[in-house]
Amino acid sequence: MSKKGWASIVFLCVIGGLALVVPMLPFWDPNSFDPNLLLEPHAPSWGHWMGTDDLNRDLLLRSIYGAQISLLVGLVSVFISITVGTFVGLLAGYFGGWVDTLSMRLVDIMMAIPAIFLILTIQVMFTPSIWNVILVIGFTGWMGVARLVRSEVLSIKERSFITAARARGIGTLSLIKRHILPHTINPIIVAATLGVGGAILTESVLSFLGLGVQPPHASWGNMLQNSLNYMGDAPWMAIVPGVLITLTVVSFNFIGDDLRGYFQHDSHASR
Amino acid sequence: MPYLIKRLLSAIPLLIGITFISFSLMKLAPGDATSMYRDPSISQADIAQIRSNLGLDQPLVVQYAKWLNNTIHGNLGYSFVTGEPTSKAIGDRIGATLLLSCASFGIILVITFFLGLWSGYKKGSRFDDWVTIITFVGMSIPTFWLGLILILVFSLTLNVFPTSGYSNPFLSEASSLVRLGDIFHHMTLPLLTIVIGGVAGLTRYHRFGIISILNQDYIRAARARGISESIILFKHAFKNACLPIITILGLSLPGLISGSFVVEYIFAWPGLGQLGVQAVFARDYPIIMGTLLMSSVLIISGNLLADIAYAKIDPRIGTLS
Amino acid sequence: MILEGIFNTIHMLHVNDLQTTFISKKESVTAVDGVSLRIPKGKVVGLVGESGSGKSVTAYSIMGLLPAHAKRTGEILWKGQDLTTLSDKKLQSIRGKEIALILQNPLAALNPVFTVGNQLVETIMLHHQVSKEEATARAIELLKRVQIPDPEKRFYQYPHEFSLGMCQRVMIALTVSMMPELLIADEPTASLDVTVQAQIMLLLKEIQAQDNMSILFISHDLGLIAQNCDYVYIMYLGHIVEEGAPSAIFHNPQHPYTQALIHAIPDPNPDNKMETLPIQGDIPSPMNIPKGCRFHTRCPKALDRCKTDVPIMQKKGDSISACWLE
Amino acid sequence: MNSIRQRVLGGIFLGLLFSLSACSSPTQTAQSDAILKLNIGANPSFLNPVLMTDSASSSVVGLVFDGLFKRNEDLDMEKELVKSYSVSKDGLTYTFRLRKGVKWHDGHPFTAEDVNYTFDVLLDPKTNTVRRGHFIINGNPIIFKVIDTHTIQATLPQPFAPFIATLDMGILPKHLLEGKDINTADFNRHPIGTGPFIFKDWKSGQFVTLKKNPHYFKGAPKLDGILMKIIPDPNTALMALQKNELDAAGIPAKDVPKIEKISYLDIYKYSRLNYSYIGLNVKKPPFDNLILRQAIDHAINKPAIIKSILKGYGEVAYIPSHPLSWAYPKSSDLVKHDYNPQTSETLIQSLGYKRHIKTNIYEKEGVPLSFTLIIAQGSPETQKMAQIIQQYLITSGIKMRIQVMEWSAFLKVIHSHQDPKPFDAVLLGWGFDITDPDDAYTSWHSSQYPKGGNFNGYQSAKADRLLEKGRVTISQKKRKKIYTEFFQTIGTDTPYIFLFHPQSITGIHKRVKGLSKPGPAGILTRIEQVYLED
Repeated sequence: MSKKGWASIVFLCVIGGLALVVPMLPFWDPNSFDPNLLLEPHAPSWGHWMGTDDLNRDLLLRSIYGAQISLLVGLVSVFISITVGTFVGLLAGYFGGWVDTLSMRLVDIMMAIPAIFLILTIQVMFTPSIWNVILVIGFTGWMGVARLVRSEVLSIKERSFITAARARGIGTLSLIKRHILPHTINPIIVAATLGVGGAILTESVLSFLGLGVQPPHASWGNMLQNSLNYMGDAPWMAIVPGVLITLTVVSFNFIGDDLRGYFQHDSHASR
Repeated sequence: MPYLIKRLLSAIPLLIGITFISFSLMKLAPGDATSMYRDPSISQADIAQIRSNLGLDQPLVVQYAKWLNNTIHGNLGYSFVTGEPTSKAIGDRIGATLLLSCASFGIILVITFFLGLWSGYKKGSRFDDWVTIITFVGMSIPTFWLGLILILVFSLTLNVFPTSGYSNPFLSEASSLVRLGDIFHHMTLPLLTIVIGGVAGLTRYHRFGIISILNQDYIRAARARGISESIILFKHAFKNACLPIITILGLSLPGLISGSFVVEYIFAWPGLGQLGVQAVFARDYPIIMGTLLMSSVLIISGNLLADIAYAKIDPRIGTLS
Repeated sequence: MILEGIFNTIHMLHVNDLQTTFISKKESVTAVDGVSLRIPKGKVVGLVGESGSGKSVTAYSIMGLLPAHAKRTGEILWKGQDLTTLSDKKLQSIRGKEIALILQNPLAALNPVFTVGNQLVETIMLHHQVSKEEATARAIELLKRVQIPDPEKRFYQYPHEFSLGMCQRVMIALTVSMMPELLIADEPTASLDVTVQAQIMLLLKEIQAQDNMSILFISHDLGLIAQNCDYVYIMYLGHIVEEGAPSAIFHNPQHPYTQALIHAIPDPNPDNKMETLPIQGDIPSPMNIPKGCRFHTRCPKALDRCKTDVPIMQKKGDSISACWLE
Repeated sequence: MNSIRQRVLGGIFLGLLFSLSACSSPTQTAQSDAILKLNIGANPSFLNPVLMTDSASSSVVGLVFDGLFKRNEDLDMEKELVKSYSVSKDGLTYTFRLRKGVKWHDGHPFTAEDVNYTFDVLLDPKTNTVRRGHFIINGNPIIFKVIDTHTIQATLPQPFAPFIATLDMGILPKHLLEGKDINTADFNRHPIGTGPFIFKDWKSGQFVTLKKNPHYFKGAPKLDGILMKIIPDPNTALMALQKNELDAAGIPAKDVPKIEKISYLDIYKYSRLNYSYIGLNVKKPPFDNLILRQAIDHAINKPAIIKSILKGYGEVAYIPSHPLSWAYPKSSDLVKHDYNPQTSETLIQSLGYKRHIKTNIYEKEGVPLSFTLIIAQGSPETQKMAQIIQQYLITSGIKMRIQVMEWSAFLKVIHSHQDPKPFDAVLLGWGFDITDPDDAYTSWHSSQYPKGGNFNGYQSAKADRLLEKGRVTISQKKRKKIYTEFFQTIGTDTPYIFLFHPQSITGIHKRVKGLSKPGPAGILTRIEQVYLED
């Protein structure tokens, strides 16, 4: 792991740790404010290190709660994509024939529909909520994984240890579980790490369109959307979540990149 | 030729699949074009009459079959919102989208080419480290945020580029050169927004390609023959490095087409993406379907072009004839 | 010295105490550690060892084709000039023109996206001041010379349309086109069928004789070396452990490693029941080099001393070897 | 001319963004022609007064077409294509004498046939119009009849006081449209009218250009042309105003101090004909309870919301009408539920609710006092307002969840045909189109529930009686009395929590002269008198 990789891990641990711990503490509510005061954004100060938003709410606190949601959306939706993609890819690669043709046609179709139309249309069908955002991002992002897993399975299937395992009379299910799946895990881990960054970005686009996580709950995406009206007057409202999104996504990308390098190196050495 | 024909034929079920799935999804979403006019003063009878005029009261399969039949006969229908023929609405917009995407495409390719080549060649150098960090940051910045910041800096603060739009309508009488210059002036910021993200992603791939190619035996063999570094880089490595780039370009085409819509929205760029997204919100089915069909066709033909280019560069892929 | 005695000729190449280390952030690996080689003019010198012993790294070190993170010390004297001190540009002018390289996998060594003719013409035009037409004519001539049938048609084909053996012929044609004085052949036949192997070796010898080239022939196949070389170096884990004329090495090997290598050659004659001692274990990782004699971990006759002291090269029998055994 | 869509969306907040559509403004003079540069905020749909449903189209249509009448800056109906008219004693027959010498932009003369054709098209079921309902009273259409080339007669099935107020719709040229399918005609993109400006060009998604009509019957406009840009993003539009790319733009309240500092811009603030409110579903617990509705009304500090959201540019609303309307009651006649958390809690406690020790939320029989407020996606201001209301209610021990929905999904819920409808409360803005108090009929009459504009299920025999009486009474004085009583009924029953009437704030370049008196119709109602000063 490179220096960038370690820095990324440290950064994500800090963000993730804060996002995990702070909401459990009973001291603050990131959504509450006094409605009788004049509501407008305040610049960073001793009281509010990162300033406040247009409803006098502390941006630092909201950023931490936003991190919780952004990370949740990123991780869970990628988990869904990976699960679905791996499942489809395994089936297609292992069984081949019409299963393969059918599922790869589906992948082609899903990939040829511009993602944003797909997401928009699905998203407007349901009431916007965190879980719907996660589901939508998850179920529109599995196609790449399916292709990846399929091609890995195809190449593993040709290797002699699979033939040897078959010759020993090992059943299909345990063959997939014990012999094929473990060998696809490295590229899946890489795809997942890179996917988290992508999912966080997609969430921010959805929020930008007002279809993401809904107020009063904070996500970096909707904080950013909220800031658009104050770009000129309260730039901190845009800078804080914008920088956080960028740093988090960069971190996931750095780690993914390092992992890819690591696994590639690993596989070269073992071959 | 048979290969081409086969590829073209295989696009047909793909298109039918795409349109049917999208059509069904669209119909599952609540509301239709008439929900935009629900206002207490509008009578229910008027709404019902319009729904029946537009054929919205028929079953999904019937509506799809009708749409498909009309489309095969070259009639993409009329917009529910503007009554304009869909083909015309798309025709009005596609130029702007193609201009923006082709220009950004070209610029991305050129920058990526040099950046990726050099950072791959100088792998591990300070230059490479910086390129790596910058490309990662570029990939990770939310597009709309970047666009807004560019407007803030270049348009509002420095006042060098217009905030939005496609052209200055006062120049409609001016010479075509002036008008072209004006369009490019308007295009700079949206272009920059797309290019920053695009270059970042593609440079990574290009760099990877260059690194793995420079490790190949044929590069070592060429060096052993005393061939100069520049020929190695620009002839031997380059042509091979094109292959993964073409694949990536083919694969990222859908993203480029749909991805530019955020940019179109922020900069009020009158393109297909803007049209399509407005249509989704307005439930303007003929326009949604037209836009989807158009972008699917673009994507499929883009992939086809990528395959052809690939086969052209890589002699190992079966010849097309 | 004994070498002069055997060849009585000038050394084209004199490698002296070459050490090549790959440096990375985590660890450094010394793949070649104090190798000295001499290659006389017009002779074929063999370099033998298991894979991982550092043969190819030696070749790349001589050519100056090591990756950026590798460090090389020692002398590589080419006709009296130290290659390690030359600029990249100077080195480039020596590569190909004076020292050429043939690699193990000929298909991988040809750029897949250019025609064979293109790569030949490129090389010819680089080393000789000729027009494109002239270069094309010469290229076809060369293809003919390396016995590629139908060279006019083959000229326009891509590497993937050639068989492996044909590809190696193309590589030889490329080498011949540059008329080098030294050819480093890194396992040139390892990936070929046995019959093709023989043809290629024959071709190489023919070319070598015609052009009076020197060849550094690298192989793991001691038999092949013995048949084709004038002098042999045995390499183990970055060290030269024994050197000498093929007859000496073959009939009276001194180093236990050489003996093991020879015993590992299968004998087709079932009556010839020589005791075969398979080499025990695997070659140790270059990241974890044993102390003392590097071979002691696998040596059946190892002494206590072998575990601590590094043996030096000394004449024993008809060859020079590095071993504490008497 | 407010469009229908604007009235709904209209709500205040989206309206803010598009408010410019109704007005126009001038720009810097780089060109010798006097061209006014405005933003219409969205791509128009139909440039056809019968078919259009959006504010962008109506901004264009209003300049290209003339109606029989026109609403002026005081909201009165002024004669436009009509020279004079008379009404029969029974209030059923209207005879309109039209202006002579009016010409279409293509030079063809304007006649009563055009008027007749326009209403024929409107009443034709094949026409996809949402305005047909205005001309059908209790299922019977109004019948138009040409008397001579410049006289037309309308016969109503029953007396209908707001009739004249619907006649500001633009008139279509029969000679260009007859025999064509009006829904798809090319005319909708190349309109030809009788108005002060001639349609020139429409670049989809970019701009619409108009040039002056030198033969306009009220005299040629002083401007040479109007450029209507399409900039959907209000922030971008504001930047364009500051860069002189626009002559006028709507200004979000928070940006007023910033714009006020710009020396070459003037700021106009004027009332808009709408109000913001929380609509409570009175058919369903908890809001089937009047006391609880009143308690909520007392819990919300409306002046503070006006200060936060509108930066003070608005006034508190009490009833579904506007202070500028002739029908608006005297202040002393209004039922007001002022901000008083104490009263609110007393009312809630009187219903048997107790605060939960831990959550501090009122509950009765273990059921906490909570509900969901649905809001439409797309307006940051609406979301902000919902969050402020949430804070007020939580202090009063009421838990309110916010549910943002995409527009169509939102409308599907509030226009669902089930009874009761599947929502607790909505946050909306309502606009008025016809400036007649009768527009309350569709929102409040019990016949309009569940199918119709009465989406929250308010049904009161008293209100029904007053509404029915109001629309057949012709005398304005008598009507005012009827509607005052009606508004008091609404105020007491509290089916809505009325919040405020917002103001439009428009920034306009100082060189734009000839502005009309600022009012709900904007500041460019006398567009033919607007000119640019060098």
